[in-house]
Amino acid sequence: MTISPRFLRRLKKLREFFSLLVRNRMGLVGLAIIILFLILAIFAPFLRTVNPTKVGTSKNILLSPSPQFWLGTDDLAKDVWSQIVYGSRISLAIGFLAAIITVFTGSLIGLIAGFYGGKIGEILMRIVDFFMMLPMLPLMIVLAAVLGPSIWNIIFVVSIVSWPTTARVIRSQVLSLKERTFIEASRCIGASDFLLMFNEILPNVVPIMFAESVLMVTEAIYAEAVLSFLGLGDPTAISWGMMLHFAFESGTMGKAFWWVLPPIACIVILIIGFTFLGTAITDILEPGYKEAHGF
Amino acid sequence: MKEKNNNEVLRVENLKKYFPVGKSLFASIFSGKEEYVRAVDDVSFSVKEGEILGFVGESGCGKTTMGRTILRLVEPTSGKIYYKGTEVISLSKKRLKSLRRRMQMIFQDPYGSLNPRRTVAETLRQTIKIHKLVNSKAEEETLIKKTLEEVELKPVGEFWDKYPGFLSGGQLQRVSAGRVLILQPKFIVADEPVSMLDVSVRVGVLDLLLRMRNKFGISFIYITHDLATARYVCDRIAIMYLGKIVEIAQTEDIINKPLHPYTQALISAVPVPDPTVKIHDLPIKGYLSLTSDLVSSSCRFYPRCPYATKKCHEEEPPLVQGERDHYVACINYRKSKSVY
Amino acid sequence: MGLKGFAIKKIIAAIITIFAIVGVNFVIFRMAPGDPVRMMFRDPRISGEQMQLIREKFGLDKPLWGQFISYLKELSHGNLGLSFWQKRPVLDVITDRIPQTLLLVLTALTIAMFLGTIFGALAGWKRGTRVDSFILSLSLTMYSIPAFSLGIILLLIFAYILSIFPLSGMTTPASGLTGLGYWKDVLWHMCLPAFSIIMWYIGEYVLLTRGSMLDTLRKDYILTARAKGLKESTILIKHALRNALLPVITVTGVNIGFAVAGVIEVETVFSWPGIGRLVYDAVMKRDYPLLQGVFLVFAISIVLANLVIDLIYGYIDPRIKVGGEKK
Amino acid sequence: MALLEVKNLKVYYFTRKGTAKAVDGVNFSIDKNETLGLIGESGCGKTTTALSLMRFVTPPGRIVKGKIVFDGRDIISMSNEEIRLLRGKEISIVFQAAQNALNPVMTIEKQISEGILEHESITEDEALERAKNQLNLVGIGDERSKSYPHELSGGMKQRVMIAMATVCNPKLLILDEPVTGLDVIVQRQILSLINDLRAKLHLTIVIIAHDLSVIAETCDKIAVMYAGKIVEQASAVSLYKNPMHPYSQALIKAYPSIKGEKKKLKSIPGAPPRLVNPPPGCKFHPRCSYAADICRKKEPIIREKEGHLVACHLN
Repeated sequence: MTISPRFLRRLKKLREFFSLLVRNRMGLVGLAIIILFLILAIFAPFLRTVNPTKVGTSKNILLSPSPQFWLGTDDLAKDVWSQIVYGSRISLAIGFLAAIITVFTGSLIGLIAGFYGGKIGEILMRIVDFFMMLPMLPLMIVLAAVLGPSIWNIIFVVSIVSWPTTARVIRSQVLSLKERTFIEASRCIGASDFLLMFNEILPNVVPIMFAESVLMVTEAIYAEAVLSFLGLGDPTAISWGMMLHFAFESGTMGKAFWWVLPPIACIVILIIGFTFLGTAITDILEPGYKEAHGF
Repeated sequence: MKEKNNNEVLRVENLKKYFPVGKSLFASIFSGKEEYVRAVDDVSFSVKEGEILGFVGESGCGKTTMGRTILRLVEPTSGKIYYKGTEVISLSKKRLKSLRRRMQMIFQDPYGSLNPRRTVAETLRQTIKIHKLVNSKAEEETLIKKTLEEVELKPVGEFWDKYPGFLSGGQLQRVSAGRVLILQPKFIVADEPVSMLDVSVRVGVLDLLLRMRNKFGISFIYITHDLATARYVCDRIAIMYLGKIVEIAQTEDIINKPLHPYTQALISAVPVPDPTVKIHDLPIKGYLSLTSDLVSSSCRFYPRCPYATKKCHEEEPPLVQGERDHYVACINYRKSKSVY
Repeated sequence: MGLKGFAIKKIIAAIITIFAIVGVNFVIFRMAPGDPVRMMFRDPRISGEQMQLIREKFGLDKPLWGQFISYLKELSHGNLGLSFWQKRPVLDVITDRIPQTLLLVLTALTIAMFLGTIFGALAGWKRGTRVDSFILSLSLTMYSIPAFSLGIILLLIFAYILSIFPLSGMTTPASGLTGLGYWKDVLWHMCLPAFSIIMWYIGEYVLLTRGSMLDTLRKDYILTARAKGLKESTILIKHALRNALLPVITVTGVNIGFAVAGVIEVETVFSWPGIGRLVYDAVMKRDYPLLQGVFLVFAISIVLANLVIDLIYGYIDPRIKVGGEKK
Repeated sequence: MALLEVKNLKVYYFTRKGTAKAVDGVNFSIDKNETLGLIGESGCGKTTTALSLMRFVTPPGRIVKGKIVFDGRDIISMSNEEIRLLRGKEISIVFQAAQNALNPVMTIEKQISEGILEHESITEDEALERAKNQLNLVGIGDERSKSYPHELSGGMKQRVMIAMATVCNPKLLILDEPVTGLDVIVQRQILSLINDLRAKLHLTIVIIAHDLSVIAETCDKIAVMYAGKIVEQASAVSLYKNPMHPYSQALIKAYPSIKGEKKKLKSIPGAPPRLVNPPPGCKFHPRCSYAADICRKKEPIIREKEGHLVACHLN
C-alpha cells in the first residue's frame, strides 16, 4: 500500500504538534513525568527489589531506608519501594481506562445532545445537570461502598461520576460548531445526520476530546487515591492510596515518614504531570478552550 | 392558482413560518399563551426558468428564513412549495435528497460555510460522494478540476490542497458556488452571497452568479439587504417587510417607480458612492420592531409610515396588481398616487 | 421573564433535583448485592426474628415500588433510619456533626475565595508577566495535590515533627476550658485542617478568576473604557472585575460540591469531628443507613447552595434582572 | 495649522508566521473642522491606523516608527498618563460593532457620565444630567437613560457610542466603520446624525470605512489605503470624479448604484495581498491591469499631481 498524501499531512501535523508541545515548558515537564511513571509501570517486575506483597519477618518491621530496603519497610515488613513501583501500574491503568470510558461516553452524549438540541438534547442535558449537581466524592464513596472493593468497580465509579463534565464541554463545542454555516451547508448538500455528526462535527472536536482525556486521567488517579485512602480500595491490589490507608490506620505514621511520603509524592507528581500536559495541550490546540475550563 | 406555467421552476403558495418566543421548556409550561414571531407570513410568488428574483429587506424581515424554508432547512408552519410541479414540503427524506441535486443554496458567510478541516478538493469530493455522482477516481478528479475552472479558481493546482483558512473571502465564496454547481442544480437560493465580501471582489462573485444563470439556465432567488447589488443581478425584485412581501415588480420598475412607502424609504436610504449627492433625511420614523406586538389586522408598516391613516390601522392591505407586473400591498396606493 | 420568573424557575428546578436525588439515593442502596438487611445490619448476632422485624419496619418485605413509598414517608418525617454503629437515629448522628463542619468549611472557604479571587484577578490583569506565571504555576500545583495528601504532609511536619499544632480533634480532650480559652483551643486545632482546605481550594479559585478575567479583558468594552481615558484602576474595578466575577459566582455553586470532597479528606486526616469524618467512620463500620443519610444531606445542601447562588446571580446580572435572558 | 499630522507611521505585527506590516509609512494631516475618510478593504491597515492615533496598538503589534502630532504634541512619545488624559477628552473613538463595545452590566447614563467625571471636576449629578442631555442630542430620549445595553437595538447602541465619544467635546473624533452591520435605513439615520453633530459641535473627524458610498457625502478629503499604504489622497469630489490610482479607479468602477442608468461593473481580479509576505514592487501590481515592468520591481513613492497625492509609477 502506498502512503496517501492525506496521511502524510496528518503525520506532519502530528509532528508539528509534538514539537510545539516539547517547546512548551509545561508540556515538556508533564511529558517527562508521565514517561517516567510509564517506565516504572511497564518494567515493574525488573525494578522491584522484593515481592511487594510478601510479608517480611518481624525484625524487618518499620525499617528506615537502607541499601537493602531502598525506601524502608512498612508495619508488615513489606518493602515500600517495591510497593511504589507496582502502585504506578494501578494508578496509570485506572487513570487511562477510566479516562477512555469517560471521554467516550461523555463525548457521544455531548455530541448527540448538542447536535439534536430540542427535546432529546434538553432531556440529556437535564440528566447531565443533575449528575453535575451530585457531590462527586460522596457519590463515589457510596457507590464504592455498595458495590464492594475492586479495581473494576473503581473504574466504573469514576466513569459514572465524570462523564457529565465531558458531555457538557463537548456539547457546548458542538452547539457553537452547529451554528457555523458549514454544517447547514453540508445538510443542504444532502449529508445525513450521521455524516454530519461523525464526519463534519467530530473531527472538529477531537482536539478537545484529547485535552479532556488528559484532564480525566488526573481525575481518575485522584479518585482512586482518595477512595483507597478512605479504605474503599481493592485490598488485593497494591496502590499508593492503599499504602497511605494502611499507614494512616496503623497509627505509626508519625514514626515512619518513609512509608508515607513516597506514595504522596508519587500521587502528586503524577497528577501534576498530567495537569501540566493537559494545560499545555489546550494551550496549543484551542486557545479559547482554556478560558472555558478556567485555566 | 393551480394552472401550471411550463417555464416556472418554483412556486411558493401561502408560505408561513412562525417561531415561538421563549423556547425554554419551563416557559412553555408556565405561561399559558404562546407567542410567535411571524418570520414569514403568508408569502406567495413564483420563479421562472433562468430568472433571478431578488428579495430585499432589512435584517429581521424574514428573507433568510424564507430562503431556508424553501430548501427545507427549516420546516414551515404551513404553505406549499412546488419545484417544477413537485410539492417539496411533503417529500420524504429520501426523495428530498434527490431533489437536493436540483435545488441548492449559497450561504452568506464565506468564512464559516466550509469545513475548516477539509481542503478545497475534499470539500467538493464530499458532495460527489454523497450523491454518488461518478463511478471512478479518475472521473472524480476530472469533475473537480472542471468545476474549479468553472468558478474561476485558476490555476486549479494552486487551490486544490488549500485549507479554507488560507483563502480570501471571494475565493471561499467561489468554492461554495463550486460545491453547489457540481450537482448541476436548476435552482439556487443565494443568501446575501456578497455582503461579507470586500467591495473589490463583490462584482466578481455577482458576475459568477450571472454566468451560472446564462450558461446553465439556473434560476436564482437572490436574498439581500442591498438594493444596489440586487439591481445589478436581479430581473425582478420583491421587497419584504416583517414577513410579508409589500411590493414586487421588474427591477427597473422598483428602482424608478416604487409604489410602497417602505420601498421609497429604502431606495432613498441606499448610499450612493458620489460625494456630490447630498444626504436628506428619511420620511420614515421609528425602528423596526421584531416582537409580535402588532395587531394582526393592521398594516405592518403602519407605525412608521408617513402617510398612515386610520384605515391602515384597521385593515391589512392585500398584495394587489398596480401596473402590469407590478404588485403592491398598500391601501393608499390608488388614491394617493399623486402624493408619491 | 423577569427576576421573579427566573427565581420561580430555579426553585422548581431545585425541588425536582432534590426529588431525583432522593430517588437515586434509594436506588443505589438497593443496588447492593445480597440481602439489604444483611448489608445494612452486618451484625452476626442479629436473630432471624429481629431481621424480620427490621424488614417490616423498613418495609423491605414489600415490592420495590412500595418500599420507595414507605421510604419517602419515613423521610418526610425526618426519619433517615437507624445508625447501626451508633445505635441512634441517623438524623441525630448527623445533626450532631453539622456545626463542627460548618465552622471549618465556612471559615476555610471564605478565606480561600477571598484570596483566590484577589490573586486570580491579579494574575489575569498582569497577564504574561512574572507575577502571572508565578501565581499560575503555584495554583496549578496546589490544584493538583489531593487535599488529604496535603493534610498528611502538614500533619507530619507541624504536628509530629515540630509539634506546633495538635495531632487530631477539635479540642484538647478533658481540658475543661470554657469561654475565650475554649475558642482559642478550637482555633488552634482548626489551623491545620483549615489551611489544607484553603490551599486546595485557593488554586481552583485563582484559575477560575484568572480565566474569567482574561475573557473579560478581551472584551471590547474594556477598550471603550480605555478610550474614555479612565484610570487603569477604575477600569479594573468598575469594568473588568465586576464582569469577570459574574461567571465566578455561578461556578461557586459547583465548587461547593468540590469543597465537600475536601472536607471529607481533611476531616478524616485530622479526625475533625464533623460530617466528613462521619463518612469515613460509616465506611469503616460499613454503616449503610448512616452513609445513605450523609449522602442525602450533602446532596441536598449542594442543591440549596446552588439555588442561593443562582438567585444572587440573577439579582446581580441586569440581563436577568430586567428581563429578556440573552444568549 | 493642521490639528493632526501623521508622519511616516509604521505599525508592525510580530507574529509567529512573520512580521505583518499593517501600516507601512503612512502620511496624512487633518485641519480643524475637516473630515477625512480613510477607505480600504479588510486588512489594509485602516483600523490599525485609527488605533495608533490613540496609541491602542497592543502586542504582538507595535508602533515601530513615525510621528503622530496632535495639536502640537507628539502622541507616540507621550507618557501613559499623558495619553490617558487625552483620551476621551481631546481625542475620542467610536469602535466598530457597538453591541460589544458597551459594558453589559452598567446603565448607559453611567457609562456616558463616567467619562465626564474622569476629565472634568463636576459632581456626579451634574455628570448624569449632562449624560441625559447628550442622549437627547443623539436622538435617544433621556427616558432611556437608565437602560442597559441589551435593551437597545443595534442602531441605538451606535447612538450611545457616539454620545459617549462626543460628551467631552473632543477636538478629534475617530469613527471606525460607524455603520457597518446596520440596516440601510438605520445607516442613513446614523450618517445624518454624524453630519448634524459635526455642524453643531464643530468636530474634526476621521471616518474609516470599507465602503466608499457610505462616506462619500460626509467627507471633505478621502485617503485610499491598500496593503498598509495610502495610495491616493484627494478631496472627496475630485477623487470620485477623477481617480488617478488604478486601484481607486477600479474601486469606484466596482460599485453598483441605484441612481442613473444601470451600468456594467468591473471587478478587481485576485484577492487583497497578505501582509506577511506582500508582493515586491507596487503591492497592487498583481491585480492591476496597467502593470508594467517597473511596477513589479520598484515601489512607487507618493507624489503630488493635479491636487492629488498619488503613489503610482504610471501617473
